[in-house]
Amino acid sequence: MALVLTEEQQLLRDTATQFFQERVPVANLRKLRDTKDADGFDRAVWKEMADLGFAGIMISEKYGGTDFGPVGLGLVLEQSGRTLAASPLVSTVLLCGSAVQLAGNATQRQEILPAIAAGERIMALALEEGPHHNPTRIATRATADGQAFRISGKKTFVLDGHVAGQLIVAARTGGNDNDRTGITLFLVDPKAEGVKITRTLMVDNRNAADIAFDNVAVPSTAVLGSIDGGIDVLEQVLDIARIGLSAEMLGLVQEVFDTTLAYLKERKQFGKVIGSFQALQHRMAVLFAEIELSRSVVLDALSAIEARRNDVPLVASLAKARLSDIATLMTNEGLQMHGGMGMTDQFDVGLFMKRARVAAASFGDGNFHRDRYASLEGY
Amino acid sequence: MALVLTEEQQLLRDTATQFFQERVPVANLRKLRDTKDADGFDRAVWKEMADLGFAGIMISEKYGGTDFGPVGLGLVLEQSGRTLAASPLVSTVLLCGSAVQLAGNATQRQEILPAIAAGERIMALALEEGPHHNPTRIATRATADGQAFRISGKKTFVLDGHVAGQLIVAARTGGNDNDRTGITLFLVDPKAEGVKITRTLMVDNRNAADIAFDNVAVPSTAVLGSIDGGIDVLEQVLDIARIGLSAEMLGLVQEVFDTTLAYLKERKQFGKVIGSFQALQHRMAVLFAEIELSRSVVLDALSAIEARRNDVPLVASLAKARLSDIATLMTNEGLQMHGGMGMTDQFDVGLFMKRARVAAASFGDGNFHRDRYASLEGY
Amino acid sequence: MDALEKFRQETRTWLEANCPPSMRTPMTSEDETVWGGRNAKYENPEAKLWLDRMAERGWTAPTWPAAYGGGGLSKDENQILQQELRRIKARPALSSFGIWMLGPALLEFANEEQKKEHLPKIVRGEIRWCQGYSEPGAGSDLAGLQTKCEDKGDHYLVNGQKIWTSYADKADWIFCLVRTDATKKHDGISFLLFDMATPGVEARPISMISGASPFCETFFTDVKVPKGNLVGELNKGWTIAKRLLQHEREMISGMGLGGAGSGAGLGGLEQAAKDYYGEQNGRVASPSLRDHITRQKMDGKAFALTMQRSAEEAKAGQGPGAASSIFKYYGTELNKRRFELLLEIMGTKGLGWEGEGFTGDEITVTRSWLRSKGNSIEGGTSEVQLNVVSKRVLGLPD
Amino acid sequence: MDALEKFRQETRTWLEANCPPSMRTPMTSEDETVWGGRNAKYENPEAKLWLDRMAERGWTAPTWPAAYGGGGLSKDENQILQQELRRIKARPALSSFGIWMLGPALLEFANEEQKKEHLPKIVRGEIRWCQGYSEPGAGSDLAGLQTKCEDKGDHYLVNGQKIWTSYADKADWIFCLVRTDATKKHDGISFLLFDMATPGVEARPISMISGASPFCETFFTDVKVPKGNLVGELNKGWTIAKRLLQHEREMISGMGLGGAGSGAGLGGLEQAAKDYYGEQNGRVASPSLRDHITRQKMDGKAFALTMQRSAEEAKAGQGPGAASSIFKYYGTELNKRRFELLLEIMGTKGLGWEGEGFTGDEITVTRSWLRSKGNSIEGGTSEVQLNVVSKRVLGLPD
Repeated sequence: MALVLTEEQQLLRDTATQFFQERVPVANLRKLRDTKDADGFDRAVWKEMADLGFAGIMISEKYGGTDFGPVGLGLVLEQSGRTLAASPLVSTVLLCGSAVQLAGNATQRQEILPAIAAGERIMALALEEGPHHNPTRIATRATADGQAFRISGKKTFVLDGHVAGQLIVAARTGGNDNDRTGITLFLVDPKAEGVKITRTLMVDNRNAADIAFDNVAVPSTAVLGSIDGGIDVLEQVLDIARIGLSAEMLGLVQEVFDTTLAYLKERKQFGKVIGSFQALQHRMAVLFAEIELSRSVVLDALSAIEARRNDVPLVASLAKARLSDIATLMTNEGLQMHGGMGMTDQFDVGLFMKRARVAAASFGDGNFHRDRYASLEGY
Repeated sequence: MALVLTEEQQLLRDTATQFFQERVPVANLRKLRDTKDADGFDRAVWKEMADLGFAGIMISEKYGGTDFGPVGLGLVLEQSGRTLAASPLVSTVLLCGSAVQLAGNATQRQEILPAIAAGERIMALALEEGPHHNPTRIATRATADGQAFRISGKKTFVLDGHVAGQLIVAARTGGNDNDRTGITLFLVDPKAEGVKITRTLMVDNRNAADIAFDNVAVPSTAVLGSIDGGIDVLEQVLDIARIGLSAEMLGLVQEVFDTTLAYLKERKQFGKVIGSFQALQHRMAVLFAEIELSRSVVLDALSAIEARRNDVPLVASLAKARLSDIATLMTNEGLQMHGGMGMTDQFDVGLFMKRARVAAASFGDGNFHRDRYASLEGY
Repeated sequence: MDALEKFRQETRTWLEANCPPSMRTPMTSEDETVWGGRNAKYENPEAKLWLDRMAERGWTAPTWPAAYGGGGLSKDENQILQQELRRIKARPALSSFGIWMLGPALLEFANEEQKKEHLPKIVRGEIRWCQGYSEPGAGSDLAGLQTKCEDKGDHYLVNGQKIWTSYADKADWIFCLVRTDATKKHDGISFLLFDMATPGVEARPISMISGASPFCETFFTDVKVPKGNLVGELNKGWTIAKRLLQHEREMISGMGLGGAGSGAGLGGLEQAAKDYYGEQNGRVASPSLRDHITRQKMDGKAFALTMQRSAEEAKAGQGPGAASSIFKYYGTELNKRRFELLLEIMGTKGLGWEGEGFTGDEITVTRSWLRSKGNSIEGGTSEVQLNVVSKRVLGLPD
Repeated sequence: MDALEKFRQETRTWLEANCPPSMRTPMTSEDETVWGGRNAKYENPEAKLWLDRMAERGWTAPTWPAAYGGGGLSKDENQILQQELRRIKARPALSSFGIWMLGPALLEFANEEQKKEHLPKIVRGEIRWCQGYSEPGAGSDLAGLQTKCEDKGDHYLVNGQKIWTSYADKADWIFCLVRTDATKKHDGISFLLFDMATPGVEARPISMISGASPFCETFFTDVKVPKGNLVGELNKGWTIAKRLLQHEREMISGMGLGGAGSGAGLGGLEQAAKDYYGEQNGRVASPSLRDHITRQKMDGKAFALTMQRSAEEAKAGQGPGAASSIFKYYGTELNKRRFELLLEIMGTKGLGWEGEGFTGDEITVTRSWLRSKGNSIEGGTSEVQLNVVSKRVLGLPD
């Protein structure tokens, strides 16, 4: 196990820290929001991230990636969490890039991975069909039509769905609505006939879309991985996304903690700085402890992917459950300790609270992952 | 609804307060424990309680009771909780007395109720068969044998089982182990052939027993209520016991709170009384709030029995869940705030913690009653 | 009794005749609230009619003395009036900080001239008031306020800044705490009234995490105020402030009981959970969520019973009781928890900001979730409340 | 490497030849622990044999210098010795506060004469030590201790009272914090050693909520102590105390990871839940309990990973890191929570005190549950730990 960073990783972290602090501060997100930006993220920034190697961080050098590995990606995500940087990292790199690497054939890899690494291809995974994460609750059907398939169904909460140049759609080629088998992944062109994409405006100002598929024709070459065997790919991809989001939330939590601590040392009431009040001190000390534990869990989960350990599902659920809960706790405590000013849009803490809540709900919240953890452990 | 005491009830509370403080202080429990008292409670004190009308408090005057009603009984139980007074109130008055009043025929009432009111009859309900409260999980069988029945099975956690002059046994005359129907209540002589009683020494020094029934013969006149219909009586009786125990725990919680508050005002560390530390102040203020809410819930539940409201099961579960949880919380907080001295047997707080835990586990803990509450409310 | 019954009959008859039909329907938006004031606009003329008719009888402030335009009703009569209004589902004729907050303070602390001047206009909804208390540097420590009020002989000169002044951008007058003695803390505060149209007054709406808000920052630059606008004695304004704060706190406590935006549109916690999570054998499909819902419902019920007990104790002459000291703290924390739980239940449907993909009820819950975070800050933070309980109720030392 | 491998071979051979068979079986009761001392009794003569053989090589204190009777092993060699001991499941030859606590302090702070006098006897288990720190009036505020030590020219005179002196009734000597300057606080404390057989020393066992305990109250009445028994400088004892406390805290933190009496006898939380609650489709029958168990297991795992991370950081030369400041707090709170959960799982079977109706494992859990309440008090309360984190780590002011 490796819970300490190598020198190379420390360098990467420093690069990422500097990049996000200087190039993508929280002000960037405000600007995207206030200008009602059509993309919902800054394409120039994304290009810079690709140039720094962040987009290809989990892609092998053969396909134009930097192959820094999951721990490296985690460090980048953590720093992006500190400034609420909006980018297609989750949709394109964590989810779709991983799916193509894991399940794509040589042609698909060659066509897609270099484009992702170069920051030229945005992709989105169309998976969810209800308000709660559930990778097997798939009613969207792909019906064989000669050598092709016809897809019909409705997807929701598709991250970056309205800006994606290519979709991966999880559809049912067999079985019933909650079966593990019978799910197949398809590469779908969002401009294909019958695809209707509606951007939704989320509380965290990130991109998500509802997508309806009405008898959309896709060729058999669009199948990603094996027919009916999509769940195995999905679960690996989702675990990567869960761990990646946990790393992002770790950065978010640390930032809110640091900001709150600074505020407690500065804000005066009753003639003293409020950080001198013991009740607040103890709450901060407990949060400090929880964050230290969270850091260990995220590092362990990232290194579990890297080492291809067989307990990845377990530590993914551990990380996602813990970070979802701590992100909710920390942003609530942070806002309360900022007092009335924390309620204003002028302060950043509310933005962090909103992002925390969306990240917590993405790909399984605490309830989902505690239940999954117990099932994986056999009780 | 009546959440304020009448003058008569206030008088009763004052009488009870004085009685327990003077006649049954915590020192009494210590004496029973240290002398390894064979009864586990003080018969002389029980006689005095009967003389004050406490034993017959829910029994109508016709049968020698005082008929003060459930709120009155709750006040007595609350005060008994403040001094950890050991008595057969729960076994004999709450459980068995209520069962006989609800289900007994004229002969049974005449034979039993005056004896209870006079403090001359100790009774025990043999119900539980596993480590967790579950009134329908009954494997003990009563097989018809001509006009009589033969009872076989094992009961556990029978409060006052080893001192009872008469048992009420819940046995199955029909149905399967977890069925609601098919349960019948029997009046059984503990000296009957085939009854084997083993006293267990609980952490709270109260009485409980394991009782084995080996083909015990009981006449048909021993049936209490209707054959196969015992669950309806049991549930009413259990709700009374749950609410009564909640009242006892309310007294226990209030006592630990008061004692802890006094200690915080007296104990000095770092040159100041520890009650001046804000972190402890806030914890005490939160506990104060929880106790105020608990008082309202207990009063409401008691008056629900008194007014024969149809939401008794709901408020019983509300009271038992809340008081079980708060009693655990308050005794833990109280002990921690007493520091090392709280760990010594010399201080009382440990005794309160032990009693809190047993009362919490009796007739359903927080888990049981939250589950029941949700089911009663239909979700 | 007979007199009261007669009053009920008369009231019922009058309401039947005078409450316009559209005023007996539920409001479809907060914008329909009638706040009165110089610049009031009435999309629906019946709203104006209803206000004027009620104001004429003094029933916008039913228990105030008739001498100041109030209804002069007894407590019992007012109870009947409110029952009858509810019976026909009448909308409030007037919502007003003048009625809720300022009026009672004026009745207790103002001189005769001030009462005659201000109260009737409040009753008639002619003047809309706002409240100037908090300042950027004086939140929990309200008495640390610094807005300077100097005696310039024939007038006062006010300089400073207020924050959280609800609807300051729409109000006609403000009641305001100002510092008249910088050498003292609590004993250097005075209670002042002035016209928001006075030169030097500027109000800017505050954008909140939940979106647009009625709150403003309000700036005073060399604002001249007539000396007759001081209520009560100079430097004794804190007494009035405390009374008003107590009142505000009670209003906020009620939140623990649910109400506007509390997810009512979703049919309550358990129905929402069944809808958004699904059910199995009639149970909420997520067992841990089902447990959390039960904890929330149980605590909510316990809190409601405690407010009821407190009211019954007060009625029985046992005073407000120590329990009331925890209402603000517990009610607001409970309300915040309920919204957290609602969001947990709604999943991604509880995370929309606006536009397509979400129902109006869903967006309302999300915005209310964000707004609820302020409950434990405004009107005295939870921390201040716990301090008060530990010091005043439990007698723990500094 | 070769040298170490050779050491491993020799050690293995020696252990094979010298560790008696009965010393390779698990202890059946705490009473079998070998504490040594003047009055040590050995029910099993092989225990004495094992102690003597290990002591002869200095392997009861493997890393202490051979000059003081220690094993003189390097860190790597000691690691190998411990591995080999575990391999054959050897019982500890000697349990001793002298080895765990006092010895390291003497090695760092004592003079040569004191080391020569005391260390070899500790290694051989000849003298059993106890620790006199806390006093009834000085718990969290340990530096407030009042046990008076007066300089009487040729000796010190000690008067006062200690509490929580583990095994004081069985120990031969005590290492003790005493007040040598009443005008100062931390700078008026000295570190003193003396024989418990000295006239004026009395130890009384303390009865605990969990039953009998090794803890004592210890009284000193005009106890004469030779002046050579002072360790380090006069009034500089606090430095030594802090070092020892740090060590104690680390030992207690480990509790968060489970261990003795942690319910291991019941097969862990989830197995216990299946046994005491039953299961449905392979799941713990109570869904809310299942959720609580998962929270506990997750937090336990997160804590273990954090201790591991801290160790790896230390190894990588990054110092102990801020994370270590939370170990005592988090570990003990976690341990308390686990026992609360175990009791919840066991229902009435977790509530026995002694006698029939309960298994030995059940009684052990119940007693350990009660004992665990002390974890967050002894060695610095949770409150003190949180103070330390907020002040020293977070830099929050007084």
